[in-house]
Amino acid sequence: MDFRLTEDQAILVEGVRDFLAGVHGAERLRRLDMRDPPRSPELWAELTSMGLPCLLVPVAEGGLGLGLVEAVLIAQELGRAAVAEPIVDTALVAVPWLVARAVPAPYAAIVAGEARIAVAHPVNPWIADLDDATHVIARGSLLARHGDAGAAWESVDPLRRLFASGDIGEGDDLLLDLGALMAAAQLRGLADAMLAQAVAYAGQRQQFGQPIGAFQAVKHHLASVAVAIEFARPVLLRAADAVQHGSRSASIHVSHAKLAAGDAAIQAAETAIQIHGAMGYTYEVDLHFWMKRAWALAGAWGDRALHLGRINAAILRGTLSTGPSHTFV
Amino acid sequence: MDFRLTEDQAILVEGVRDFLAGVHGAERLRRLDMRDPPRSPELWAELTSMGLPCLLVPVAEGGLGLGLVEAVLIAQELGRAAVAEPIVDTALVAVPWLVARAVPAPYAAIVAGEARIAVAHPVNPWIADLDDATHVIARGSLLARHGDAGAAWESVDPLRRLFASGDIGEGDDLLLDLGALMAAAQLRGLADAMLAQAVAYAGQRQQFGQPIGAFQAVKHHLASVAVAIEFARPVLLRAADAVQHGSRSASIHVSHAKLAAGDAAIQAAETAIQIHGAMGYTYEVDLHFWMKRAWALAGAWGDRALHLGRINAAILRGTLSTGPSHTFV
Amino acid sequence: MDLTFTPEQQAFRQEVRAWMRAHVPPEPLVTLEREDGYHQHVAWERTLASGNWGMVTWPEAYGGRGLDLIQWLIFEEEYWAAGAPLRANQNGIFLLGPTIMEYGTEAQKARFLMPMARGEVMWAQAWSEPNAGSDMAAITTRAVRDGDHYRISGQKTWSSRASFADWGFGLFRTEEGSKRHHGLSFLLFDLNTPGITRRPIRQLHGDPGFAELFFDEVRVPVANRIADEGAGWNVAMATAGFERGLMLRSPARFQATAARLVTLFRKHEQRLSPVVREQVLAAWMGAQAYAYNTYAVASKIIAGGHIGAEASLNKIFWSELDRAMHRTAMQMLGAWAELKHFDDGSVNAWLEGYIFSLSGPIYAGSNEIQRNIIAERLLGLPR
Amino acid sequence: MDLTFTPEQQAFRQEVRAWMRAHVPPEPLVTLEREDGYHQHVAWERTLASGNWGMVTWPEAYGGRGLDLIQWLIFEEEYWAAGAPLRANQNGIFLLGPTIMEYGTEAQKARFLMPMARGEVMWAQAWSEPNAGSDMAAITTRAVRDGDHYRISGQKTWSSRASFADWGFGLFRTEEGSKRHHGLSFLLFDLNTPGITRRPIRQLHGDPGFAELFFDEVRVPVANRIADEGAGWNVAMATAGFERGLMLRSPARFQATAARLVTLFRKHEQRLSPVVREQVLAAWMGAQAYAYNTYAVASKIIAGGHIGAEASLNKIFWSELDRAMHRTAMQMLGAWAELKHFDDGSVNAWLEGYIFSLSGPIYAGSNEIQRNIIAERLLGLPR
Repeated sequence: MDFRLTEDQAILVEGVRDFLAGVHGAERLRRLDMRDPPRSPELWAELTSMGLPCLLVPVAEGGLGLGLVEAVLIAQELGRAAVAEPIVDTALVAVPWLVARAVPAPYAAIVAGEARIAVAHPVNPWIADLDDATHVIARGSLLARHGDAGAAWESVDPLRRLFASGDIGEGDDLLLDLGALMAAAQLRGLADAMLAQAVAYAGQRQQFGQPIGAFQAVKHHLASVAVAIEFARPVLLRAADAVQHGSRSASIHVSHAKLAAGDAAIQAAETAIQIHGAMGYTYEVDLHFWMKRAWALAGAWGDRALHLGRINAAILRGTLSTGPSHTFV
Repeated sequence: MDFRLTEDQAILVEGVRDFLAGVHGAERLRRLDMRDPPRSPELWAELTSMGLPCLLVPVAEGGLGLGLVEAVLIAQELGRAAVAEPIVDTALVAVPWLVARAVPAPYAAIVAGEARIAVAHPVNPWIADLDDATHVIARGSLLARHGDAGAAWESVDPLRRLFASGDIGEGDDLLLDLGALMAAAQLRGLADAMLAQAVAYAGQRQQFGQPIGAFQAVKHHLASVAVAIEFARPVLLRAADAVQHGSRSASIHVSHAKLAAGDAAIQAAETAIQIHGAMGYTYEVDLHFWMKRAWALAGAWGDRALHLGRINAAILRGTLSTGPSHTFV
Repeated sequence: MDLTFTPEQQAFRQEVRAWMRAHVPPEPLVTLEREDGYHQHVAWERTLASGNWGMVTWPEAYGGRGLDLIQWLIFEEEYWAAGAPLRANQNGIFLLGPTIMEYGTEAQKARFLMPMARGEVMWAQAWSEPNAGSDMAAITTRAVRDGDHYRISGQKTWSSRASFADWGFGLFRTEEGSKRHHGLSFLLFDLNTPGITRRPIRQLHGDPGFAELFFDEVRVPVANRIADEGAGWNVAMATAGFERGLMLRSPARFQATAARLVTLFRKHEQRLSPVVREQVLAAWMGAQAYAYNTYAVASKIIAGGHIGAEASLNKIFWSELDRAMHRTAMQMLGAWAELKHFDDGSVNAWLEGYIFSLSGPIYAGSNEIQRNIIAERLLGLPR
Repeated sequence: MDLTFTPEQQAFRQEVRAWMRAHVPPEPLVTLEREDGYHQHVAWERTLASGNWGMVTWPEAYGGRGLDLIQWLIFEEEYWAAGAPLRANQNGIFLLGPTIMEYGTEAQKARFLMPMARGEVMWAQAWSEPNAGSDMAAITTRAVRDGDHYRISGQKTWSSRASFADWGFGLFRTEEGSKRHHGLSFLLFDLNTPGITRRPIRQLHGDPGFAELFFDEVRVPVANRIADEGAGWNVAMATAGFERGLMLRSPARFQATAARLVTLFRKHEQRLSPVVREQVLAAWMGAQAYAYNTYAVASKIIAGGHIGAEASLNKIFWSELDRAMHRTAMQMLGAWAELKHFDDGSVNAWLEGYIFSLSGPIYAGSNEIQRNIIAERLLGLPR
């Protein structure tokens, strides 16, 4: 029992964080927002050169063969940087699903950044980034994408690309768990970034002759957000570990993670905009990119009702043991 | 349409408030707490001399013939003063029920303070002040009380006197509404008193070189309580009016009042003890009398589940019209 | 206490209901924050004015109906029950109109009120500056007296409606070197005066609606000053009092939201139950409580009473209620919440509403300021 | 990251489980806050000590088992899963014991630690004074040096266990005229020393447990001072750090509460559904999250890491979780909530637990203080 990250994990996270801070700051988001569609082949190439697509690809297939704990750590960083390119779906949702289900997959193309896999699941009425995908996971299979994806649906998040999902049949539970887990991880990263933005703004914005961050009300709002974010962290890691090891209760822990991270992100967004005042209500500051992603991901891959429903079934119907001796059941 | 109190109502409330502030301060509560049972014939005589038992008794029967709006105003004051004598049940629950149901009743004895009516309803597992009652309302009738009330159950509130209710048959809906309405009114009075105590303490207790009430966190906690209390007021009055006029939707409004006042009282209690710090956790200050009454009344005469259930049935099942044109349905 | 409506009030309700049924546009208008939508909303203001429904609480002499606050509440209930549009003229009706009536000269009343009532001149407010948001007394934009004009230089921001409106009003520092709330004057200005540059501010939802206003030696006649030179702070406080107070947000609007939330819940109940139910019930309860409270305050004001710091209780209640209701709707919509349109092509008004609701606890005095006011002025806690 | 237990850890869990099954009293003890209950709890401490389960994290030399924090968590899980009693010795185990180990002389360790581990000497803490609660540096009770003794005069309050315990520890002002956190010393004293008057403070639930301590020229040997004269503040901060930190409230206790809440919900589900369900699920989630977090922090500390201001995050989380869980239970119990006993005669532990939970956000540094610490030290907001 050791709940710490390994040194390798810590180095990986730091590397990705530094890399993204360099190539994917708010200026980049603003530039992407100007494009139609808001995607950038250069950015994709940069993410590929950083090695993100190959993280979970098996070593035998030319990847790093990392696991889901590493995946959520990376997804957190992608959330922190508000990356919207379809890297999460391809590298952190599709790949581990393909590996787990032993579906033959174009790993070489994935590693090279040439394959992009969109993921369909009936829990979402849309498929993200379908237009640009080379493949799509639907009906339990990996299919080459062909035909027209249709017009993109308009999301509140200007960097999201959503397309009608059509008839995609039944859902795959592992795919739902992977999608929800990576959404949760991004949500926690988003929350942490919004907290940091609010703290920075509060330290600088002057009202009544002092920085507003010196007012106790502002301090306490931000401290409450910090508590929510802190306690979502081990839930996320524990869920990743459970899915990785095929634990019978993995879905419950994924739902727990989605709720903890999603609620933290919504609280962080509402607090951050309150502290930014009217400024947060505009494009003048960068906060809106993070808030919108949080609103989107909070509802994606299963909303509160779905995830609470899964926990309800396990806890109140008694299919999962509760109590002090069952921390890691 | 005029939502103001009449001048008579305002004078009545003020008179009762002043009277209770005089005879029923915290010192009296402490003295009652020393007695076994914690009841005082002198206090009952004082309440009778103030005319409280006769408020709702019909004029033809020697009373003042007042209505339920006046009753909730008085019940609020009895809550504010944390009066535990069985005056609410006798004068504000039993009497209006007897009048509405046209049950022959010993009004002369009530007016004289000689009759005390305990009220049984299956929503409560206990009957308050049964031992000392001359009559009891149960099974839709007014019965002379006889026999032994048994041992009192121990409540967290040292001034409450509760007895096993036994088999009392089906409940009477009007009786439930009256009981819940008067509990709600007392809860709002209790909340307001706790807010006042916390404000007074915060203004006087010094920490870090200033009164703790100068800290913004303390201010904001108390302001939030003030909002909850303020907005429970018209709900209470509107519910009283609805029951008084036999409105078809009266029960819904009573449930709304019980929830609004009950939640305000619990919030006020938790905030007040937080502001009192360790002092609020003791008998050294008076707060505990009010908190305990709030905990008791929050669960009495229908708990949150029951009242939310009634509103749920009306609003989500569509038996009550909602929307802007239906404010007073 | 009498919670019944008189036959006259009931008849009035029927009159409003009938007129709205005949005139409210069958399709929702485009958002007021976009130019096309703005013009649709201005056209609606003129339609309202054609039926004399624009300024129902104003005296008849200024283009109103002279209704009391209970009638106003009835009007609002029927207005929102009919699904009528947002009011482009809100700044005029509730902020500037009452201010001119209270502080304006007869000439100013004659000049400004009728065109406002008829929806011919639309008004923007210009309170805030980049360094004067919650702390409004930190205003620095100056207006220097120059004969029968002022020359204004500086910058205003968060100016609602200023992207498209005709005129603006705000506070300016007319006494050089004055501090805080001294030396400020309340001025009205044509937004098309030379020297004014409007820079629309893109809001969360991507549309403008707010603007920044840059003033470069803008000449504004002294005749456009409301009340005395240097008396601007008191005038503005009265105006802000109207804003925070009773009429900024009529309860009917929240009751309409709560009713829509009930409908949304019923539609999704099978999927949602049981976790969102209590929040929906709380929405109905909150909107009703706000309505009752407004009737109670209206009754008090009609009888000659005043509201002071109680307005802060009100502001907190409605703004937090509104945000909670829309947050609940977003939770119910789940994966649909982020979409601007549903699959039937209809606008996701819940998303727009949630975004708008986030401004509630910020504007018109942030809820932090309101809680300070409650604590210090109503409860008497030390400053 | 490895979230599995080693075979040794699993074997240890079985060992604890078996011992607890054999020794935990079948009936709940009377509350620790009453004299009879206190003695029952002290007897339980001695039973624990007989199995060497009293101080599992202490070094073996001082009567412990030298377990690491993961083993401690396993121990706590089995302890609470078995329904074992509250720990009368909490002050000794987690506050004073570690302080003496870190700052005490060899003589002090030899004298005080073993009797503490064996449950022979029970300790009360004496931090607060009437005017020094959250603001602990405002301490005024003085200890004047007189040869090889101090003479203590003044008053302490909210002294937990002091009504019945044997010895006490606290901070005293040893330098006359010193201010704030300067000039304080950390002293141990026999509660039966002449000149000490204990006045039990009646708590909410009617029982004592806290006491006020009045000191009238009480002679305490200099040998009872921990660390240097004047160094008391730093020693106390370290002690308070233990208190706020990891070990004050083991997660197992909250997991046990959450599990009881699930059982309570199931029992009343027909009546309660659907309004309380989400709160019950939130209780399970919160208790689990707290457990995971504690395992994570324990892993960090075992590897040589430290916790600083993060302890404040912890304090807020568990105290607000505990209050919320008990508030939910009170709501579920409805008209039974106020009763001290249910109709089957069993104690209403939810009521006692709710009352106790109200002290959580107050003691060991109020949650307002904790939020200040988080904002200033973790987030770096201006003071």
